[in-house]
Amino acid sequence: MIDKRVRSLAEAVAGIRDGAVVLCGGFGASGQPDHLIHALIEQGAKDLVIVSNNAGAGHTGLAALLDAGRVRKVICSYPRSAGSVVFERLWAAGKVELELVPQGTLSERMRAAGAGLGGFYTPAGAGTKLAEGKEQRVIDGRLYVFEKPLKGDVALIRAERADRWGNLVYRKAARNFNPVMAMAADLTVVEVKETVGLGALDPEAIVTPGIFVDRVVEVGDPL
Amino acid sequence: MIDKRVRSLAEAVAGIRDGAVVLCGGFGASGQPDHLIHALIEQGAKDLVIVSNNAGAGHTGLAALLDAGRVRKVICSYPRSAGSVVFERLWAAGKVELELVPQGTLSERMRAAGAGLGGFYTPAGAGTKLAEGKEQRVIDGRLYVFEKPLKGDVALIRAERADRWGNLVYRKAARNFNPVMAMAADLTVVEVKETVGLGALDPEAIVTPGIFVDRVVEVGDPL
Amino acid sequence: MKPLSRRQIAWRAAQDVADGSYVNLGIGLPTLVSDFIPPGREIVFHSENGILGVGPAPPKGEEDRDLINATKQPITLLPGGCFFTHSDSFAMIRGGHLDLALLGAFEVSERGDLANWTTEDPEWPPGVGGAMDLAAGAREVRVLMEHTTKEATPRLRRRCTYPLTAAHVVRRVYTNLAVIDVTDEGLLVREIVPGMTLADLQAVTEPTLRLADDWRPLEAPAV
Amino acid sequence: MKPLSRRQIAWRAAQDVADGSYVNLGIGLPTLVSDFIPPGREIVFHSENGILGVGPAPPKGEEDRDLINATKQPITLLPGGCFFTHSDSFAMIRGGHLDLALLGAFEVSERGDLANWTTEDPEWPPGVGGAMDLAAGAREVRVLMEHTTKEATPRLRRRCTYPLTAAHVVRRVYTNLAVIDVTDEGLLVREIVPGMTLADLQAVTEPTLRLADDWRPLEAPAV
Repeated sequence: MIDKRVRSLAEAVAGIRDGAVVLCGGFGASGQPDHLIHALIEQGAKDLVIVSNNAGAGHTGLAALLDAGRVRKVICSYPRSAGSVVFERLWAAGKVELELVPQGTLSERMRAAGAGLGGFYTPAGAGTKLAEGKEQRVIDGRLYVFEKPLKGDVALIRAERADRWGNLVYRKAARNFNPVMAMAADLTVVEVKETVGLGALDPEAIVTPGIFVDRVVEVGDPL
Repeated sequence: MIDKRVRSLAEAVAGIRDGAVVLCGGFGASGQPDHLIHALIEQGAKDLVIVSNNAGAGHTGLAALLDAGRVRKVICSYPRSAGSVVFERLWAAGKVELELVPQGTLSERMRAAGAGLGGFYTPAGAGTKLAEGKEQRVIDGRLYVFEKPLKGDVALIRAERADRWGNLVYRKAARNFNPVMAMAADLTVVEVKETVGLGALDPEAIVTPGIFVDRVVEVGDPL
Repeated sequence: MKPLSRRQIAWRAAQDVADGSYVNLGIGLPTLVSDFIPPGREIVFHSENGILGVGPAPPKGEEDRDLINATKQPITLLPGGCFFTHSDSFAMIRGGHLDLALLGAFEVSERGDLANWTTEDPEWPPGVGGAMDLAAGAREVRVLMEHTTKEATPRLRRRCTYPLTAAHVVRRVYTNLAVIDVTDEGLLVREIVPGMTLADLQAVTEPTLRLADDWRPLEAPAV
Repeated sequence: MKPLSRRQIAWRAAQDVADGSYVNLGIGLPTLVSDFIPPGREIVFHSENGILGVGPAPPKGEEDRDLINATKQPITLLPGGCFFTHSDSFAMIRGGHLDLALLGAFEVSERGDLANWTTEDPEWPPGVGGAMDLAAGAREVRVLMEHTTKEATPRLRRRCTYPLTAAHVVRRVYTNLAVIDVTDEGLLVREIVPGMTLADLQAVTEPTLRLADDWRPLEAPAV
């Protein structure tokens, strides 16, 4: 019997260790798993490496996690957002490390981890400062930079609906990084608006097959 | 105004040149664009390179194209199928070339072409005869083989429904290679069971966004 | 001495498939395994053509050309099952998301090397399908095969005589005569059909066999 | 001499967007372009967070947190629009499927080099977002920017002073003073605001400008 539903947010984030690489879904606030992030703050893990497109805004979600001093490093494409203040302050003070990755490379590095590939060549960033120290290669007349897989110890993601097998559908553009992160972590934890019965999701419209999911917690609307 | 619908199969396959690399969707008969393939036989292009998972069965579809002597080379993972006879005969007689590619590598090479990547490292086939002559590399203690993008001049695919923007949904496991081939060709031609009005397809359940599609022809049921 | 039938080999392999696991069944003999999963276990079967949740064969007359497994036989979809593209299917395979792949083989070596894609017959085209991806990517690979060829040549070899699918991947082999584990110290016989001695088994096996201390008779019901 | 307003720069760029094209609008100034597409043209706007078919901003009070553009402003979805993952979104971008990317910039060089991701300000974290992917992958890249900084420093440079986003990619630049093409022979002024001479424009531009034989006045309606 497969039942990936857990009963509490505490159970959902149990076992996340200090120093863990945590993939956090969302593009800005949309699709960001704020319930899980706040549960992670409660849970207490520290020295975290956060992989996310942005680095939080205001004082909730990732910004709250940063503000609580739990994050050693952020790997993202765009740390600034409208209303972001915490990351800027910590970064300028040298209190958090930043690895800046082009957005498509960020997504593709996680896909490579999830898909069992050893790395890939992308034209994005080739020849620029962000490619310094990386292997670069001309393939069929064009310059590419070699990028390695980026795997998470944990992925925290948000979806709209899930069944007990962990099949997921998303809401509009809240999909964004969530499906690729689900593939790319040893432990994938999902907060969902609601859970539904097995077979209730259209098999042709499931976006994340349950094979990529470990824990599902029902939380209702976003924070 | 965007309207990718064309009125005839002849119009759908117009302009495919001798020597073209033609990606053909389907896994066995499921999702194979037989209407388009038969139109291609009518159209007359020859010396074709066919990329498909299988190499046809019986005497329709790819088998008919092969039988008509139009195919110089087949790039596939598994040329034999239940009921396949034509490819075996031509291959044993030295009349068609075979490039055998592991199924996941076949799919991934096309995805790389469609996604603008210069190539990738896969563990599948590393150290085997199929990796001979290819770059191999140990990454994080594991042996990988470098595989390059595989781009089509044309993709012939089958979907269930399309709108005039070329958005596509598929039927059950007939999806298979069709979406990745749609991404990977200069000209993507789709046969569909039916066309529907713009906005009739659920924006969260569209599998192939129209940006990957050039021509749509309504043909009803498969041959 | 009574060798197992092909269906009994599949039955025996099915007994070891853990509840809740994600399993790919290779073409041929392994596809029979799903018929023999012990009641009460919920297994999610993966088919390389883009299906999770493969169910039993449909009743005669209810076959659907778009519901087929890797062998292209008709199947059904269980509630909770879903469809996805070949890209995603092989991301699951290569990315280590499958708990188990049960594969057929021409030969297995005492080091766990697998040969199952070509006999280098000049009259018969080779076919690799998803075998190299499965062998490289599944968390565990087990093989189902007849202990010898029709000509009584051992299929368990010191070194494979056919080109490899992958090196060092097979962990357990189910044959019509025995259940054998591949260990760092070579082949270890776990089960052997009643009436057969280790010496009898050794006579049809190339590498040296050892008998497990806790070996048992290999018995299967009439299935 | 009357420089264009920011909205007028966007208006001018919008006039050149061809009917039926797939277009990505970078964050900031370029996002205004969609407001000024001439009637009768059907353009599919792409947003990096996984949307094709971006429509106008919603009426006040009807904003949806899961319908946002790259700048994280509220948008709507047109009929025919759809949602997809970041992986697919950047496959579109890098894979050459977008006809046009309209981007903002800090600087553009006379060779078409683009700098728009960092000013290397130690107090202000850099952000690359999707800029390097768009610059590398879109079929055509055009830039919208003020002709000079607030301190009257030219943004059109012989060589960019800031780290590059990509080399040799910008084909046309729309500023508040001129429309300028990047050609193999350097910068070619196509349009210039009435009352300004080439010498006036040259005075606020670092590289040498040439005036096109068929140059026109740069005029925009009040928008």
